Amino acid sequence: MNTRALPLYATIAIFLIAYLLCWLQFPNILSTRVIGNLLTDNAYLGIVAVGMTLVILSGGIDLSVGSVIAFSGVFIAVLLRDTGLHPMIVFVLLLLLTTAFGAAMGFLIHRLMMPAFIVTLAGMFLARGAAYMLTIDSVPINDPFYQTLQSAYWLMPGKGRLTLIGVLMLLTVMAGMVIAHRTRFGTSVYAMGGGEATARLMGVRQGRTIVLVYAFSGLMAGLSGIVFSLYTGSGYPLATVGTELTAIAAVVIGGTLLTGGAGYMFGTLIGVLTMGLLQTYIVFDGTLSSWWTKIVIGILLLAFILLQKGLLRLTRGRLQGAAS
Amino acid sequence: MLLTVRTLTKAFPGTLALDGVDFDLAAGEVHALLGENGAGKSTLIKCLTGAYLRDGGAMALDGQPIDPRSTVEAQDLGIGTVYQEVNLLPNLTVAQNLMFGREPRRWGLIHTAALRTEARALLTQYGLDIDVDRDLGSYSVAIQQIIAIARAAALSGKVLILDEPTASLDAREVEMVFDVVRGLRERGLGIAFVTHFLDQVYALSDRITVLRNGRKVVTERTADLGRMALIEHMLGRALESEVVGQSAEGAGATTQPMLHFSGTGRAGAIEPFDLDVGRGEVVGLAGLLGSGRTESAELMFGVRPAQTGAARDADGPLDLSSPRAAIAAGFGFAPEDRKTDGIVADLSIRENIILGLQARQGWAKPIPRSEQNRIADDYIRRLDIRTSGREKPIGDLSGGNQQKVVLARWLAMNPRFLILDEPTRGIDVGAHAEILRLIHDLTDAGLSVLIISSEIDELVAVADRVIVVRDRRHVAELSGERVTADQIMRAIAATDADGAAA
Amino acid sequence: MSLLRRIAPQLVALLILFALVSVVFPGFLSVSLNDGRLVGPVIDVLKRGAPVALLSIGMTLVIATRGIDLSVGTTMAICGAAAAAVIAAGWGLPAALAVALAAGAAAGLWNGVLVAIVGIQPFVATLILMTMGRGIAQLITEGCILTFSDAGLAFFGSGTLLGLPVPAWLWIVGGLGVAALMRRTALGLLIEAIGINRRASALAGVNATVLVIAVYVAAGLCAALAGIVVTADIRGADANNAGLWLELDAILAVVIGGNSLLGGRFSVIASILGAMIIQTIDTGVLLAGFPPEYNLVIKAVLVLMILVLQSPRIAAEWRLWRDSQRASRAAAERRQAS
Amino acid sequence: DGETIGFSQIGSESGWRAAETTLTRNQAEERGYQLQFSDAQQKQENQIAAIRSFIAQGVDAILLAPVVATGWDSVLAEAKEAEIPVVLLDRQVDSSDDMYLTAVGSNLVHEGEVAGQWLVDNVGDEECRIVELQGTTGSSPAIDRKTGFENAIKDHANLEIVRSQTGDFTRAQGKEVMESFLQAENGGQDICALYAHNDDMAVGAIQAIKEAGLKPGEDILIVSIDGVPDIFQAMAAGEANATVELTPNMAGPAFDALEAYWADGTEPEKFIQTESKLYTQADDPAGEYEARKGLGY
Ligand SMILES: Nc1ncnc2c1ncn2[C@@H]1O[C@H](COP(=O)(O)OP(=O)(O)OP(=O)(O)O)[C@@H](O)[C@H]1O
Ligand SMILES: Nc1ncnc2c1ncn2[C@@H]1O[C@H](COP(=O)(O)OP(=O)(O)OP(=O)(O)O)[C@@H](O)[C@H]1O
Ligand SMILES: [Mg+2]
Ligand SMILES: [Mg+2]
Repeated sequence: MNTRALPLYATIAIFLIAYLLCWLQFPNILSTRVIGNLLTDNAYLGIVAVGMTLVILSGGIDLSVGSVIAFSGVFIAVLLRDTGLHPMIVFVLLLLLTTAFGAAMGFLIHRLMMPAFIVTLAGMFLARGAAYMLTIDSVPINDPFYQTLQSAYWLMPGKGRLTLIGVLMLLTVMAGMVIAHRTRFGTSVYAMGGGEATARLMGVRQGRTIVLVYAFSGLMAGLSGIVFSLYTGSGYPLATVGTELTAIAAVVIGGTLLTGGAGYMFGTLIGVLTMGLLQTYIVFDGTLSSWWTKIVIGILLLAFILLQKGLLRLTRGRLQGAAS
Repeated sequence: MLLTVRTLTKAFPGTLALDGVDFDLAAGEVHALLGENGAGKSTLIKCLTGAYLRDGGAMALDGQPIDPRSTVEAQDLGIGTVYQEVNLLPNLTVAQNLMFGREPRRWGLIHTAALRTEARALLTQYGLDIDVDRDLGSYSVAIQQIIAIARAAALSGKVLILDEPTASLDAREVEMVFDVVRGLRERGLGIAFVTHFLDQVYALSDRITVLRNGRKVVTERTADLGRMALIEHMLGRALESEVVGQSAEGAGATTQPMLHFSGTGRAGAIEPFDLDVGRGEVVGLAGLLGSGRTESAELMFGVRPAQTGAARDADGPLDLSSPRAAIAAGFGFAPEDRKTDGIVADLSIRENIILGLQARQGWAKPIPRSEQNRIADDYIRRLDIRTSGREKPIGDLSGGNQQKVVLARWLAMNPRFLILDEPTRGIDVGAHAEILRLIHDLTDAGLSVLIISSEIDELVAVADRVIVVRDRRHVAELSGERVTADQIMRAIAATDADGAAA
Repeated sequence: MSLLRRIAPQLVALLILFALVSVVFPGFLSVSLNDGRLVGPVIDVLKRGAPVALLSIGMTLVIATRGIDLSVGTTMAICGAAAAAVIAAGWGLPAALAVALAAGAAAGLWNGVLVAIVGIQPFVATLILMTMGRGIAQLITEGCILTFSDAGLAFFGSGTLLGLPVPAWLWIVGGLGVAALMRRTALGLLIEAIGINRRASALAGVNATVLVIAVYVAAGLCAALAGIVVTADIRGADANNAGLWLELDAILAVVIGGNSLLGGRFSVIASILGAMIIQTIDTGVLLAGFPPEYNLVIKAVLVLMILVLQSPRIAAEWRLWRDSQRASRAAAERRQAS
Repeated sequence: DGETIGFSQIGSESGWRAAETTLTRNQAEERGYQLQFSDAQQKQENQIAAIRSFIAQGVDAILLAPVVATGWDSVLAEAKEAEIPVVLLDRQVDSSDDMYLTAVGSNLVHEGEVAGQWLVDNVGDEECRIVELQGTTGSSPAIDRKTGFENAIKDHANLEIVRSQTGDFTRAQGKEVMESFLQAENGGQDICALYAHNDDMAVGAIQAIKEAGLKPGEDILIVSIDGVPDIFQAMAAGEANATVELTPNMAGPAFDALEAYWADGTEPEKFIQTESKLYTQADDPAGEYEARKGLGY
């Protein structure tokens, strides 16, 4: 067995156990309704986390995504309100814009050797500021095509809905898996995360890889912005504050190392679903005050990470014991 | 000529690393590139492959001028390289490392099955049968080194450059690498080869180029260049005495016991062993790669605390549960992987040398700056560390000089028991002799040393007693007359049955 | 002298900003003495910049060990709430300060243990407290603003000492004190060594675990001071908003101060200057009277420009170019001579 | 009786919000409902997810304090489909009004107008330079309260907003921004009145004014919105002039409407507007402070 996949297995195991525990307390939580909700409600998070995973694998970080999602929503809403463009055209424009924005950040990071944390922090201010400059109001989207997309879902048995955006999220994760694990670009990303100097000597086209990684993250943030605007049917410049941190937490829970170079795309999906499960559990419980909600989320996060660490240590020890 | 380099110049802040160097490489030759630590060998190679941008000079491959601006371009030109320090990526699998950048693809995606087979096929040429789907980092330095060579050789259509490829290999593996290099020479490749082992130079190379202080001193056919002449070219002076076969006299019997380890062991790392070390004694640990020598040292220094056994000296039991505890007990440990475990790259030479001293004194009692300068200058002089000054970041030193600084850190702490894991790896002949002489001086003053080395000659030269480690067990002990290369070799190679008899 | 060279970029950036703000708000540099206390926009910068400046002191140390502390903002809220609660309970000022500092130290200890002993990555470990901490602070205040009227505690927010606002004194004295502590003892060297290569430092006998915990505790203490300042300033503990997103400003200050996020070499003084740069931008934007929609964009653009100008690449390329020029000239001369 | 009611609250960003939560809990307890409380931490996505979870759990009714006006169509439709009545609290949404049972709240624009009107009535014909502390940029109270205030003063040329910045609804920012206003307006000499989008910012600004050596309430008139206890204390001390109350008891009317609906299917009015009552120094601020102290503000 390859020890590099252990964090992934640990993550999956803990997710399943957690789900089981929730189910014991609230049998309703296993309904297709909740499962459908889990996918739909976390679709935007899952998509943006795919981009974040790649960034983190490369040894970087992207703090701008939350703001970019908000910007995307506002951009779409304002354009649909003020111009007669078809939503699909607006989508394309938006994705071009956010991809270019990501690429520009990647360029700064590479060319000026500035830390990603700071460049994307400035990007975070910039994107939200740009959203404000478009409008400070929340803008509804009333396009008929939008309504079609929003109401596209497959009714699962048990009244659960498998929505378009939920499916889109799953597809994005699959695409992410292919890119990360099955392309030369993906291998380069892992290489960068393993050590920049070494990667360069091994022949990674460093500049290209960094720019592409952040461009990809920008693309995913844009896509996530589209999904978010489908989800809420509006654009709001104050939306998704702090989503970058949630996404990072999901990626880390999914077993990806923040230092880069190790992790799996699939783990990120589990990480996102875990965050969703956490949220659902707290709503189902319904007795926590505002402050206890925060404290409990923190405690559960910690418990999760400790469990993961413990499980890893245990299996590693086992394996080593067996080997010698 | 396959590859020609003319008046190559490269400067770093404060150093002129290459100063108008000429270098030629013919097809079908092995060309040894020699010189002291810091002479500029690695820099020359990095300029060749575009890892550094040169300041001046011209290069041509097959008569065509080339100007690689990145290592990728060099690879595309058919120049494969194994660099001195940076090897491969520990977080990728062996197969990914081997095939990086030229993975077999199907429908635009990496064809994993083919990747695996090709990688395995490559490695069998080197007699290595390992799981190529495991992370490279889970293998020993030696195996990683062979994988790096395999990768570079596969990449090199025309030129293969090896910067100290054999530094962490033992005799058997060195021979394996040489076979491959000879094979590539047959196929008409030009091979440039850096090493500090003169035996290997004579065993393998056709021509020699010597660098000194960033300038080319001589290029000569190996057959025409005697060993002593070569050393003189490298050092710019004659070596007073090359430490070869100068066995330690007056061994064992007279030393008074100082340390006593009994039943020290750890599951999965090394089986419990007993070891006595006398005052002023040099104990050598010999064994193949991965036999458990480093593990033995780590247990003794508390890097990984021992699970069983105890250590004691004349005054009673010793606490060796952590490096700090071991240091408090008067131990010192120069680890084998200087890059990750030894140097603190951005700190200056001075700071690196006094780091251990300062840590022992505690943060509240800073060593006065004048004292720091004195200590640093003293060791720079005594170990002949080649640098433009004590304030230079250690990361900018050449590999061998970094090793000397790490040694200096421990010597400055004046320990009573010093563990040296491959202390002379990557160190040039001159400094090599210097360090071995230093060990002699120190032991005369009462210091005890445990030395781990893959160079059996080196062990024979300095050790009073040699412990042979095999399969994570201490299997034999040789002392006095029996410390000879032959005996050690035999003990290492013995199977378990006759190992017990030895 | 070397200190001056180290902080020169920050000083220059600050001066340029002063000039810029003076253009949009001409009275920016005017300072007057008003019954024993200095008043003027610049004095406001010194005072308003105090929380971020204080945070950046601790953050510099944490970052020097290759860590990061995202929880300082919420730690501020906890400590402020604790101080206000103690005052409200009538235990008096010394107890309030002691409890607030103890709470900050405890928060730092929690982070430090998670990072140094449990081995959780700093970003994640402190993210946990960042999430949880605000809940803890709200638990203390029960979600409302816990007001108090104790003049002693308020002194830390709006008092004046020798003409300068007390918050300014806090960071000036704190910053110089910590900087001196780092450089007069071996702490600075040991922290840098850990940040550059923790494994090698530990093998050389540096007590890395204890030191790493210590820097997080220091960050917690700085956050406690900052929390006391903001609580004292509004005479009330606002658990919901105190210190919100200030951790990002503090990290930004450290980076503007020219410190590497990868750990190692650090300068506390430069970080503090970074904090002042950020505050000058903030105050300048307020004084200029642009519509608030533009605040973020202006800040982002200015910060980016400062960072680009300071970027190591630009400096390195210039140095490389200069050195290679020198070298080739020297080589040419030598060749001519021989 | 014993109905389960899901309550999706925005978060706990202010004392007013905490009071609303407390009152809702108290009301539910009094009436014997089981309240499923969910704190969305200022995020619409969390609110939507919470409502979906409520639906999945099969609650009997949902209370929603929406963080923003837009974007509720699909989740409200889902609730409607599941035949769960939704009552909106304190803020409106832009969905069509057959998607929810009713909305309880005040008219945010109206609040701004009441505040503006007070200033118009009290300044008379004198020249008055006003500074404004806005709420969080982009939030609907900030936008509407600004609009309402501007409506009220637009016909009075002597009233002019000279500076307007966001104070993020917080006391600390209110103080900091007010300090810069004072600096920019000749040490505050040129400012005649302050309009703050909430009381917290006003309380912060009052401190700034005092520290600048001016008398809040006299040198600078202060009018704000919400009616939290601390502003009544300031009014009692003569440091604030007027506030427009926004009652945190939204749940009471909401539960009344729900009970009527459950009893005989009575459709309530689509908007149950709470009173936006103006309080001035003449309205026994000390007494009002005492009355509000224990409500969890
Ligand atoms: N990145 C760098 N920055 C500054 N100086 C450097 C750098 N790399 C090398 N040098 C300097 O250039 C000189 C040549 O170093 P180089 O690594 O080429 O030596 P070498 O011959 O490979 O030595 P060794 O045998 O020890 O590996 C040394 O003085 C070294 O200090
Ligand atoms: N042939 C091998 N196959 C797989 N793993 C190996 C092999 N050789 C060594 N290793 C691994 O590499 C690690 C290094 O072993 P260790 O440090 O004990 O070697 P050593 O005797 O000190 O040799 P050296 O220091 O010369 O590398 C061990 O964890 C071991 O499991
Ligand atoms: Mg070298
Ligand atoms: Mg070893």
